[in-house]
Amino acid sequence: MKARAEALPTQEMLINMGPQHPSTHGVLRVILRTDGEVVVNARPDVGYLHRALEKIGERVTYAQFMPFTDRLDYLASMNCNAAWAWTVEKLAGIEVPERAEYIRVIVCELNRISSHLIAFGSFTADMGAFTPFLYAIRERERVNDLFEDICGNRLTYNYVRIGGVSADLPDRFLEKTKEFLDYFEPKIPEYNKLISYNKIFVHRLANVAAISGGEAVAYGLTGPNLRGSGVSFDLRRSEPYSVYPKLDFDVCVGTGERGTVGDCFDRYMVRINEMRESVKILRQAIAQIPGGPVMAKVPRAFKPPVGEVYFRAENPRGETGIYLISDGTVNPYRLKLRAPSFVTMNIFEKVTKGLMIADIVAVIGSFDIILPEIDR
Amino acid sequence: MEPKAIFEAVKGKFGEAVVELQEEGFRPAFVVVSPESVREISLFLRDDPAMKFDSLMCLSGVDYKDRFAVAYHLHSLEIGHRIGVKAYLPREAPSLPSVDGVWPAANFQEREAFDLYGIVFTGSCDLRRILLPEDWVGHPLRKDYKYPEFYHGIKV
Amino acid sequence: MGLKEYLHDIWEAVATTAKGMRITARYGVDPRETITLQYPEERWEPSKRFRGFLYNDIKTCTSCSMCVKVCPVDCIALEAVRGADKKLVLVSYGINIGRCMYCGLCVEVCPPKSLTHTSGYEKATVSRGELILHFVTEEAGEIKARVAKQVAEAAAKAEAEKAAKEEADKAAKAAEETQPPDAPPGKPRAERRESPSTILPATPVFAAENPGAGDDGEKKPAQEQKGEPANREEPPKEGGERTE
Amino acid sequence: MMESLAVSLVNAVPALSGVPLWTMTLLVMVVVAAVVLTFALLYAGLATYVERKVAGDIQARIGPNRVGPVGLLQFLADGIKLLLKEDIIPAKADRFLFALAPYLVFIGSFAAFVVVPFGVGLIASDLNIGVYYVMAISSLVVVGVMLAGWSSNNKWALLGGMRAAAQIVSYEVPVGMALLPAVLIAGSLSLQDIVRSQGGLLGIFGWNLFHNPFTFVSFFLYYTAALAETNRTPFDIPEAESELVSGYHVEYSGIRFAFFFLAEYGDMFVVSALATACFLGGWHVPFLDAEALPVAWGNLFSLGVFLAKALGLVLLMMWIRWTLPRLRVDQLMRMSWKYLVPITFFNLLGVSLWLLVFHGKGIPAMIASIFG
Repeated sequence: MKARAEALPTQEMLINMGPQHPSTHGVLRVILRTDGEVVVNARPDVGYLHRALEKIGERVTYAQFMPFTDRLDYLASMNCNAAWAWTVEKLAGIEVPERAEYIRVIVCELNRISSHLIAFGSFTADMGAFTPFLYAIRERERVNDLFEDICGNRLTYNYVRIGGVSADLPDRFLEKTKEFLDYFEPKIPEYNKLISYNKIFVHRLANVAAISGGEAVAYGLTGPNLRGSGVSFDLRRSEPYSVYPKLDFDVCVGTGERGTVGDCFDRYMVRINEMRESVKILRQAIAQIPGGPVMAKVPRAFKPPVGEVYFRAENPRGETGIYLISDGTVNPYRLKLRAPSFVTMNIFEKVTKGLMIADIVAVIGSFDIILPEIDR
Repeated sequence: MEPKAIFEAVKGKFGEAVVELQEEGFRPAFVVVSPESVREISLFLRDDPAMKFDSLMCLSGVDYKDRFAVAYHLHSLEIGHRIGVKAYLPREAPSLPSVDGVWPAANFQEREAFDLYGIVFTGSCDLRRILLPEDWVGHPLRKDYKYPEFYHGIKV
Repeated sequence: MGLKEYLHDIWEAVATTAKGMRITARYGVDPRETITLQYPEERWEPSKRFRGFLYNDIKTCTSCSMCVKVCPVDCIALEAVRGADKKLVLVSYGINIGRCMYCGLCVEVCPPKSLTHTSGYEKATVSRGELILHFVTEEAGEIKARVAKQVAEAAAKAEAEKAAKEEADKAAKAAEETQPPDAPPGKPRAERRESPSTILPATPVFAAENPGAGDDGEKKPAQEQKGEPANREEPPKEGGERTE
Repeated sequence: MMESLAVSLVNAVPALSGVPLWTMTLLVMVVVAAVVLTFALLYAGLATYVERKVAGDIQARIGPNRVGPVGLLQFLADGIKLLLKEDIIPAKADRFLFALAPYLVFIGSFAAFVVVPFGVGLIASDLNIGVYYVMAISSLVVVGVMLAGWSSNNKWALLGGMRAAAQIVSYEVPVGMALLPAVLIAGSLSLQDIVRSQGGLLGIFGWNLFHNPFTFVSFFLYYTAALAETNRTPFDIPEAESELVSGYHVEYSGIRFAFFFLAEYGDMFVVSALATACFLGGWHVPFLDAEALPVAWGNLFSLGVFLAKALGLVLLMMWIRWTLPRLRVDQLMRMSWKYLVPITFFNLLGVSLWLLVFHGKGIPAMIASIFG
């Protein structure tokens, strides 16, 4: 036996997964060391999309940085826009009209739906089922239509302004949103029927890369990834900002319904359920939205007071934190973007040990990372 | 727990290592500590039953022109309070102990601070450049950074 | 693993597959579910606020260069000279739509609302130079020459007027006691206040960075160039070379 | 058979009587081969079109509709494009094997068309070991796939090739065992005999599918296992574009890639044709005996029936592909060895016992005998 093992020595294979790979959600590069199909080590190599957003931030004005936040997480531009606005408002102590806050919440939740749709769609495409992806895109297209009505663009919205929003809601916007919600809500059970509880799909995800709650917190996972591990923590609830305290919704957590708590399936299901919660929030916000102005008085040459502020908002991918230092000039002095996907990649190497190559794809998909946010 | 109380508690435990409390204009407030004691204070903040800062939200390097700083934003899921910890470093050879053993989440962000500011985190499990290429010269987020003209013969 | 579980597994696999296939079949046979637009023939109606290519109505543009200042990516180049009536005369106005990110900040900030988003979104070019939209059709040199001429004329006129006025003043002084001086009728106010020394030569007042140079990488701090009455030379147009 | 065809040709056209018989036989062989190949290529081309159309319909899109009427000529455009493309061989690839692999795959897939019983008399060669021949020759595909994976000198391709080898070797077993019930019932390995054994007055109940509960299950088992053998979703792990980029043919382009592509569709048809012949009564259709019709009409009619059934199964494959996600490689193996192999074996045993106990009579036949 020994002689045979020497005659046929095995060796580990080093594979570059990415930066050009269909399932790395962009230009992520994973350096895989595999023993056949089994992954010995998967080390993520990020930075291929580094655009120095933080450096740019130091050289443009506060208002000018708004379009750049669109490019932070392009699938959830509204959320990033709003996070930036909230940060600066917190720093400068600007009081925002209530209508503007409601509009922000409405667009943020719509964007959360569209972002989760992409997460759902691309994840199923990674798992080999391409059809749900196109269904998800179809629904997202309607959200894009709404956003086009409201701000004129379909991807990089640049709608929120420091002190409010750039324009009031267009005619019939709320009715159209309601129509979309009525159309969209029955689609979620359909997705579940089509793919979520499909035997193959469940088998691919259940018990894969399970992360315990404590581990998730220690590694700084946030958003759906943290809640997938069974930790009920949602910034909209735990550290409420904007008008979220007035809105009633449930925090979705992973329950381990098909495997262990915190596995890929739980993370996936949290997103599916969160779309439902967003629909709930939207319905309430539409019912509650008051009239009034949508923009506070903000001087054109806006100079916030000297100070440091850290604000975090619950974005579709987790906690987008902005650490902003102002030196009293028109430009931010230092701007640190704490991107959820970036921090999430930290745990990647740890959870992928011993999985198979196909599971790597599942893990990347279940974390719902987005590369412009990782690399900034 | 209020920042003041946290500051008092940390001050009581570590004495000289805790420099000051930055409260006015800082949200959240910062407990300024000496860089050498960052790891011990972090462990205390994580493990003390009254603190329980189990989550490191954000770790950032800052260039204050005359000196560097590393800012830690901590949050406790259990208790629900927040605090900032800041350590000022000299501009020459900035270095301080790594906290990735305390909060594993720190690793990537420490690498980022190392990459963009050149702050060395001693005892880190894996301190390499992260966003920039391995052979990049300089640390771009420093205020005195000079843009290179060429990178491997390619005009930047 | 018991037999029951084993059979249940098989049953579940078959049942969930059948469920999924029923849904795909429904979409497959229902023609109403098709959502594709046959693009060149069918188009969707861009909404009213659609942020398409920028358009500057140069008739109403006041050359205030607010758009240049606010643009985060410096894609707008504006050149204006001080005209005879002290108003700025637009010499050239270019927008590099290859660089523009359609954020709409410039449109929001435009005081006379001359800069607008059109609903245009279709453009394909073979060279980068064609991506720069020019809104002033006249040659920059011609405008400059014309304006310089006007300015010179105005200056000469003003000089003549001044001389005339001085003479008139002299005459007025002589007749001061009898009659208070009146403003000369029919003269525009601007000209009245004008003094020859304040007339600027016909040089560019605002010359933003050439938007064609796409690969100068770093972004210049916005306020450095703001309102700088720079006499900057026009940098060579990189993108434009290939068009010729 | 070719010889008899040649003889009848000589008899029909006296002018040819001077030509030696072997020349005629060879000529007939070449013509028949050309006809089968033309059919196979035409089918494969149209199948790619149908696949895309089906995908479009299912995904709420339209699919190709610009080239020719309703996009029917799309496959020609694609084919021309692939032909005109640069033939790239990676610098460090094993050039000979790299060039050889697509042909092996293509041959393996299309040689199986020879024994497909298209109609009453429409079979290129009615081999007496037809079923075994199909299984043997379609296994040639795996050699090509492995060679493609190995010779590309690409790790993704190598993984794809390895997966393909493991998969096809595993799934040969259930495929073979799932087909055997039909062979047992007919008592012959010739596909034409198997089809003939399913005729009679019982209509669709004469088909092996309804012969007894075991054959009913057998059909689905065969179909599932065969799906895996053709590397179709949900068993397409050798190419798995979201994991292995494109698997074994990642380095192929142009016409070589087209060969892989055509072979896949050829495989799909062979598998469906085999299922049709063994379980769905081949070219039989209720209440109309094609063999009783005049030769020309009978052949045409049976060809239509057979194609309708087989292409229906191909369509089902496409439908499945656009619905299901993909299994992981270990789950795929587990499925074969833990589920398919034991169940097919059990089935085979059941069918054998059934035949022994009921003297070869199926349930419909027994019911029919009760009612006289």
